[in-house]
Amino acid sequence: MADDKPKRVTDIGPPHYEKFLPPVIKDNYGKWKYHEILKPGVMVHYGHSGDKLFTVRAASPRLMSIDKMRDFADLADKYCDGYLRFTSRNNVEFLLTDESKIDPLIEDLKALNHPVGGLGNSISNIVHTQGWVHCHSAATDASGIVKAVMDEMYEYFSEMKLPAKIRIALACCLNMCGAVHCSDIAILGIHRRPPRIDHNTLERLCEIPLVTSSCPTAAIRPTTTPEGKKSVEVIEEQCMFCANCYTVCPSMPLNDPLNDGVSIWVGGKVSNARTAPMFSKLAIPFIPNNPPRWPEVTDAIKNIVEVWAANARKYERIGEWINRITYPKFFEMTGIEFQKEHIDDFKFAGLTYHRTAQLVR
Amino acid sequence: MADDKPKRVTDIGPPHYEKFLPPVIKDNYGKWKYHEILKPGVMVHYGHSGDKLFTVRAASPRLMSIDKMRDFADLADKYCDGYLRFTSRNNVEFLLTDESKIDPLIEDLKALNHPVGGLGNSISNIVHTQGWVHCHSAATDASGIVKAVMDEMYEYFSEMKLPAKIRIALACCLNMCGAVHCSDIAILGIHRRPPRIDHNTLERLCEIPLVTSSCPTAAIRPTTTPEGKKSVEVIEEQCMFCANCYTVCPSMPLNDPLNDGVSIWVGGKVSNARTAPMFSKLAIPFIPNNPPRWPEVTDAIKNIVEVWAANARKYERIGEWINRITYPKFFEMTGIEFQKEHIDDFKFAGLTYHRTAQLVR
Amino acid sequence: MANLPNTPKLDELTKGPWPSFVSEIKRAAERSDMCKDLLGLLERSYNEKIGHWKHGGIVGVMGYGGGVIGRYTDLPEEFPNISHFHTLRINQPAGWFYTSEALRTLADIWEKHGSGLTNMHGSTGDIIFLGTRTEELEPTFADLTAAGFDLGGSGSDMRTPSACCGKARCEWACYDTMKACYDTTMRYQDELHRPMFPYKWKFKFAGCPNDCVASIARADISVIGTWRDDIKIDQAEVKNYADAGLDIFDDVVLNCPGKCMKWDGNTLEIDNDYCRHCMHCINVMPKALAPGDKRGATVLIGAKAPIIEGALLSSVVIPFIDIDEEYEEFCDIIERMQDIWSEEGKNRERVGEFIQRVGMGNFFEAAEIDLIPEMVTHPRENPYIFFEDYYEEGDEEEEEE
Amino acid sequence: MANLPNTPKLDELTKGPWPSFVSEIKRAAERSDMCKDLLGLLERSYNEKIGHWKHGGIVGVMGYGGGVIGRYTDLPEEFPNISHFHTLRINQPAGWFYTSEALRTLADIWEKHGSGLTNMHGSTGDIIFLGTRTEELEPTFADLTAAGFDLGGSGSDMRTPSACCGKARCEWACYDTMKACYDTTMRYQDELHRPMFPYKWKFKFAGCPNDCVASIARADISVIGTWRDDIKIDQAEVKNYADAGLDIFDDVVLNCPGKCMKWDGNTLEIDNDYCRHCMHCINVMPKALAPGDKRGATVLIGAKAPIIEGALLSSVVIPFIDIDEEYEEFCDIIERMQDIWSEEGKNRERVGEFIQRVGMGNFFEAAEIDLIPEMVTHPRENPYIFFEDYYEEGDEEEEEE
Ligand code: SRM
Ligand code: SRM
Ligand code: SRM
Ligand code: SRM
Ligand code: SF4
Ligand code: SF4
Ligand code: SF4
Ligand code: SF4
Ligand code: SF4
Ligand code: SF4
Ligand code: SF4
Ligand code: SF4
Repeated sequence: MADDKPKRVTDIGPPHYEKFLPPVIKDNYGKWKYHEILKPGVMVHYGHSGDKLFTVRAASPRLMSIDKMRDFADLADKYCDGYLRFTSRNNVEFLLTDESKIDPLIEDLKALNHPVGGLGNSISNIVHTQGWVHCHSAATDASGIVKAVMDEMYEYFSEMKLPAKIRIALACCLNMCGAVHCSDIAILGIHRRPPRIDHNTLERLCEIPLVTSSCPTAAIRPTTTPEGKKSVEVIEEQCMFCANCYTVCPSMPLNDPLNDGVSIWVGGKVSNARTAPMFSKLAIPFIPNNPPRWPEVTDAIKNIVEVWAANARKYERIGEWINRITYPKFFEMTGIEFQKEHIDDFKFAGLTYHRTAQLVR
Repeated sequence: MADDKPKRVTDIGPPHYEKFLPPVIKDNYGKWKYHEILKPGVMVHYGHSGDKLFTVRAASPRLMSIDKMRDFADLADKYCDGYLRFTSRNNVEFLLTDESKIDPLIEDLKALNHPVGGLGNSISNIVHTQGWVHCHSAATDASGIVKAVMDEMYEYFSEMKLPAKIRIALACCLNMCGAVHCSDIAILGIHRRPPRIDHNTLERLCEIPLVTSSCPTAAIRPTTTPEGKKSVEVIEEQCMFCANCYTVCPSMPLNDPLNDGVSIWVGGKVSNARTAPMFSKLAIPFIPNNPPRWPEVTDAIKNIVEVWAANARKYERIGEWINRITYPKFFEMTGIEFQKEHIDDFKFAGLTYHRTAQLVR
Repeated sequence: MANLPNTPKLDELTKGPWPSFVSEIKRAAERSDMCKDLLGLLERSYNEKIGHWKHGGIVGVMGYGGGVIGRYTDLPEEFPNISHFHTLRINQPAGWFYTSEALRTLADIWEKHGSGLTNMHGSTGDIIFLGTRTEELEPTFADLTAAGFDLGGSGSDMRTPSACCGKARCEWACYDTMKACYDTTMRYQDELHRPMFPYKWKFKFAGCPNDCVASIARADISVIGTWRDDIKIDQAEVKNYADAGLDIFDDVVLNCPGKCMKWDGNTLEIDNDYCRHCMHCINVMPKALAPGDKRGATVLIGAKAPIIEGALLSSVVIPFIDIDEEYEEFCDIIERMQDIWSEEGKNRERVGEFIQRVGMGNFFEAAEIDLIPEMVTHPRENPYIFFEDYYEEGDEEEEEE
Repeated sequence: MANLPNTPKLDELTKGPWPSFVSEIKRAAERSDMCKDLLGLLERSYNEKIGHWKHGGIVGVMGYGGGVIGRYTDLPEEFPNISHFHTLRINQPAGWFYTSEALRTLADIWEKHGSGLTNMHGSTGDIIFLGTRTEELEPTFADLTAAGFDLGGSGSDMRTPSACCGKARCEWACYDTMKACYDTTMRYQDELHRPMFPYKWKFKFAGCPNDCVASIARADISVIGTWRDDIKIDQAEVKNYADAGLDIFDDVVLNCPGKCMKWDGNTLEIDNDYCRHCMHCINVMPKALAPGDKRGATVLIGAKAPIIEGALLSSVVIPFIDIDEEYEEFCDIIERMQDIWSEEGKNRERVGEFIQRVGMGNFFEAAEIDLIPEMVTHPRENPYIFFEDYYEEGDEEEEEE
């Protein structure tokens, strides 16, 4: 019993953040005046005090070895008195007070293969998930596609030549741990084959009522196999591959090499700037998995980004641009084929129907 | 049998419209160039030919005696070579070619108590329905409220001093024969008491399975009365008074003097001009019936119109204005109380929740 | 004849500037006992705050399943003259144009057979003859057909189509609304008079996106005129509007939903590729701007009032059709959709609700209509896609089953 | 130690300008057999196009119900070193600030107990230690707590809250996000470590409406900074931006959702009564504009990913609260909502889905939160109103029952 053991430390919570703040931040906490982006990946914040804080933002693969952690620690010691941070999109940021150290730091980062950028009107790092590296649910890999896409999009990370920010996110299954649902471009792993049922283990591993009630389309019914085992069956036409059954029951995997793949979504955003937050919308229903470089995925994304970049107005994020030009133009300009899958048929479907005569030609 | 009788004429359809078109229209059919509003209720259309067609629009109560029909016919003979028409909002329009006849016509119309107006940025006639004059379903009267409101709004019909058009519509029950759901201001008769069941007639007059399935909230269950009659019962908390059960079953009336009344809706539109068509939104959940002049209803409408008129930009219809200023401001500026009833709880409710931090102060 | 009943409440409504329906009933009541009883009944409703009509029974004229609304008071002892008080719906001439002669003919028929009260018009568009007895229905009908009029729709049939005045009196009409309305009415006489559908089936024809018959909100089939070439601009007239005080920038350019206009104080530029054909700029400057020459219509489907799944607006089926020239093709498409709904729609399920139930993609596929992005404002937001095929092991990877 | 496996497919991903996760795994594999097997397994997935992980079992550290994700490969014979490959979620310091020392401490602990692979950070915000055996969990935990770190959330508990850098490095922070995040994390240690809710319960703190932690899309409780007085304007700096080439009219005024700005070429006017606090104008001219001094936050509830009723964004509960000063009140409101959801929510029903099921009005009423128009973008469009009371005959007309 816990009581018998030597006292364990629990519920201490994370270390207090103040321990990790550099003096310039402590001094100017809540007293910053404005900032400027000096060049790709480099910005300066001016305090009301007159103090300056320089930030150098560098890419990270997110999946990092402890060796890389130590490399970063070394760089922080060398240039920033040991202070650094990570961003909400998994970039690493070095916090400097000495402007002259910026360029040497950037050189060192480049030598470590960590490009600097992602600030301002650029493509920042791709928020993503586990994929085949760690998750049982994955319909595709995560880190691999991210690497392939960012290799291709590199110039848009390390320069600031886009009309606005682009936030790309990836989730390897519909659980959407990458919360891709409000991204400028979302890459979403999807299954396309109904669960296959392991009747041998199901009764043992799963609660049948929980399984049947987990299905949003009521596609799952209890059944008894010819051998007399209690199990379930799936009405395949009613399945839309959400995998919620699999989440509650390991005996119903949907993973399938021939039918798993990737869908592409566009036009979401999170910020409240200009327009309210928006969900991403389906652009390409399905692209088969093609490791290691998923060329069809990278091409599709490059195409969307470049058509947008060539046509959008300043500060117009992808969703804002499409809302101005309308979706028919988006499909026309990108050459993406409009298919039945694009038409919503879930519960709010009716509200997506085009209920106005306002149409472009 | 039909075959035995002398041959009846059927399925001839309406008379061909050409019979009723004045020569100036036949000559310029499809060849109009532009129009101008000359003064309230009077406009001129110029043909490419150089011809001019003057229109004088006058109010009508819609519910008209044949005597009034004959009055209109006389006026048409006197001023328009016998040609006139009605509009999609039940106004009457006299079609003239002789500009000098306009003012005398207007005088005659005024003498008959038919004010001229409704063109341009004004309030036109109220589209409405039968009410207590003819319909069994009515939760309020139609013509009476229309008369009371238009008496009050008269100046906005006969002058053009509003920022944009206002279309008001009235329907006396949720069937919405006045199709009020896309009106700048809608007056909607509503019930607030669940159906009362006439167990004596129900089995005879209604099909019980049809009745139970008619209820969108599944509030109706089959039952057998203590006297052994087959009937239904209503779970009152689940009833939202739509009266669909009453439509399919006369033994379930909802009409109730204490609980019937009127709700007010705002911000709908139909045209595709500027913004896409919009549904009207609930402004005031309930005002009791107060015949003959429904003063609370007329006050409420006058208030909304005047707050809008004082604050909207040119061409900004009520819904467009509110979308700019946001609903919290609308409630604040009109002094209308926000209540639980305003919050949607039907199937698309979630989409009406305010899913952004964009808020006015 | 009895005296007019005492109606102090209603009499209040004879005052004021707006024309009074009470005065109309009173006037008709001078020669009609029905109207006297109606006044009495209505005064009673005004006192009791409740209507006094019963659910209609099925009444009508021979061979027709619609066009008459049966109505009976629940106080027949007190108001015997309106113990029956049925309504006839008479199909209006397209665009609601009349001659004085036609109006008098209608008045005469109704004087002979009914209460002498009408609605000009009902909210679907019909001429409404308000109140008569069952035995007068057939004679009224005979006189109407003799005068060239016929009944409109009611029940689960095609309803009386209606149209804006269109080419008759509007420079913006992009197709011949009145002709389309008339032709449609004539083509579907059987559907109009004999209920054969799951529920009502309404058509409205508007000549341009201003939609002066509210078709997008009120018709199962909404036909809205539009154009596909450039907006015509007379720059000199634009300048005249500006000189006359129109703030072209604030009132026009800023209101353009396509954000495709530019005004430099002298010239108005429109990037027509992004024009949404909303009409606003044209509405504001009718002398300077006009729809282009390549005119036609957008066809939309599915509007309805709220009962039972919530109100719907129509949504796009055909983005552009030159309906004046391609009327047969229009009918063909409509009929394909109508057939699927009639066969598979549930009782009292409007086509708009049917489409939502079966899914827009499935519906159009069944009607053999191409799926195009114009049909949706945006593609789906949820990832719950019903892919119809999957590969089986052993399939060629290239080949779907 | 075994050799690195042959991974031609993965090796492709060591090329190119973007930092490579494969290179990271390979580097870690130099000292970790787990990572060698991981490379082999992953190469196999790349060849077979399928993952090789099994559903996790329940593993964890003593007394905690969350913080560890159990993971086992389905090919344990071939890849025995990753037969267990569990993940630890470690609560990050607020704002993700570190010292080099802290990073090295973490690295040392993970070198000792696990694969040496991490995610900096997981998408909820935790430090992720990726891959270890069951028996290493407790020792890792002991070393972590000794170093001042603790586990984050998983399962049906409160999840690790996260915050943007806020006042630490941003001029726009309208409240102290990192403090609010830390205080919340500390206050709810029990809820964070011991699953007690119907489902997960996430908090994110963003300092202004730019929402740099995506709180409105990803947190059940989204706290977004805002202000209530006027935007501060330095007109000279505005002019400088204009002179430097910014098109203030096109790029700022036209993008204002409140349509409340005017620019005459010299002065920028803002009608602050209609400002929606969207941040756009401030974003574009940080040197000239700034949020006002009356700062605080908007609190929203209910965002989540699609499973199962569709994705949700959070919606407004409290339009404005000075959370730095009124933190207790904030917690009190949150706890009232949390209690209702925990008591009445179904298993695996996020609070956003719960609110939709029971109705927003009912939910807030139960939580004793005033109903205000800020909670909805617009009032209902359908007339299906559940009035709660009606008059009975005999009631005074003035009095509801
Ligand atoms: C560091 C970081 C916060 C953190 O605590 O980690 C951050 C920092 C800043 N954000 Fe952000 N944002 C950060 C994630 C976000 C996110 C969240 C996300 O991407 O998941 C958003 C919402 C994105 C969306 O809408 O989908 C976000 C939307 C913004 C915006 C609004 C952009 C817009 O126009 O919609 C601004 C304003 C701007 O850039 O003009 C902004 C501005 C800024 C400023 C300028 C604020 C300041 O004065 O310091 C910071 C640097 C700007 C930059 O990156 O260009 N930040 N910012 C995050 C960096 C992520 C990264 O590595 O790329
Ligand atoms: C006469 C008229 C109202 C008026 O005063 O103008 C009318 C009157 C009735 N309508 Fe209507 N509807 C009338 C236009 C409409 C419209 C407007 C339109 O057509 O543009 C609508 C809304 C649009 C739509 O179709 O959705 C309309 C939506 C309904 C509904 C709800 C239908 C739905 O799908 O939600 C019902 C209920 C029903 O069908 O059972 C209904 C039912 C009825 C009934 C037949 C009530 C009943 O169940 O017996 C009413 C007979 C009243 C009476 O005593 O005469 N009426 N009805 C309109 C027909 C006149 C004409 O033919 O010109
Ligand atoms: C006569 C009529 C058509 C008919 O065949 O009966 C008609 C006639 C004209 N309409 Fe209309 N509209 C008519 C009902 C409508 C309707 C339908 C309705 O109200 O139910 C609408 C849609 C209303 C809505 O959006 O809710 C309608 C929306 C418009 C608009 C767009 C207004 C807007 O800015 O949203 C215009 C353009 C304008 O006025 O600038 C317009 C313009 C016109 C013009 C100027 C067209 C023309 O060149 O002749 C006509 C006279 C304008 C006027 O009334 O100010 N008409 N117009 C209808 C008169 C009804 C009445 O008696 O008041
Ligand atoms: C590790 C992480 C992904 C990552 O690579 O970063 C993750 C990984 C998993 N998530 Fe997640 N989720 C992670 C952040 C998210 C987020 C994003 C967020 O929190 O901002 C979401 C979307 C936002 C939300 O909460 O709705 C998310 C939505 C889900 C869902 C769907 C929840 C829903 O209500 O729709 C599931 C399914 C479930 O709970 O059964 C899920 C389930 C899972 C499980 C536990 C799968 C399972 O059923 O066992 C994954 C374990 C993977 C593994 O092998 O380690 N994960 N998950 C993220 C947590 C790291 C961290 O603590 O920092
Ligand atoms: S998105 Fe799906 S597959 Fe990817 S980590 Fe989350 S639960 Fe696993
Ligand atoms: S994958 Fe989803 S839709 Fe298919 S059976 Fe499982 S729970 Fe049902
Ligand atoms: S709205 Fe209702 S009460 Fe009024 S006429 Fe139509 S069905 Fe009758
Ligand atoms: S009025 Fe509507 S909700 Fe109430 S019982 Fe009847 S059908 Fe059901
Ligand atoms: S809909 Fe268009 S064409 Fe028809 S009357 Fe109205 S403005 Fe003219
Ligand atoms: S018609 Fe409408 S969308 Fe087209 S240019 Fe004119 S205002 Fe813009
Ligand atoms: S959310 Fe606002 S306060 Fe926080 S970092 Fe982003 S811009 Fe700054
Ligand atoms: S913050 Fe946004 S809404 Fe407010 S003035 Fe600036 S741009 Fe307009």
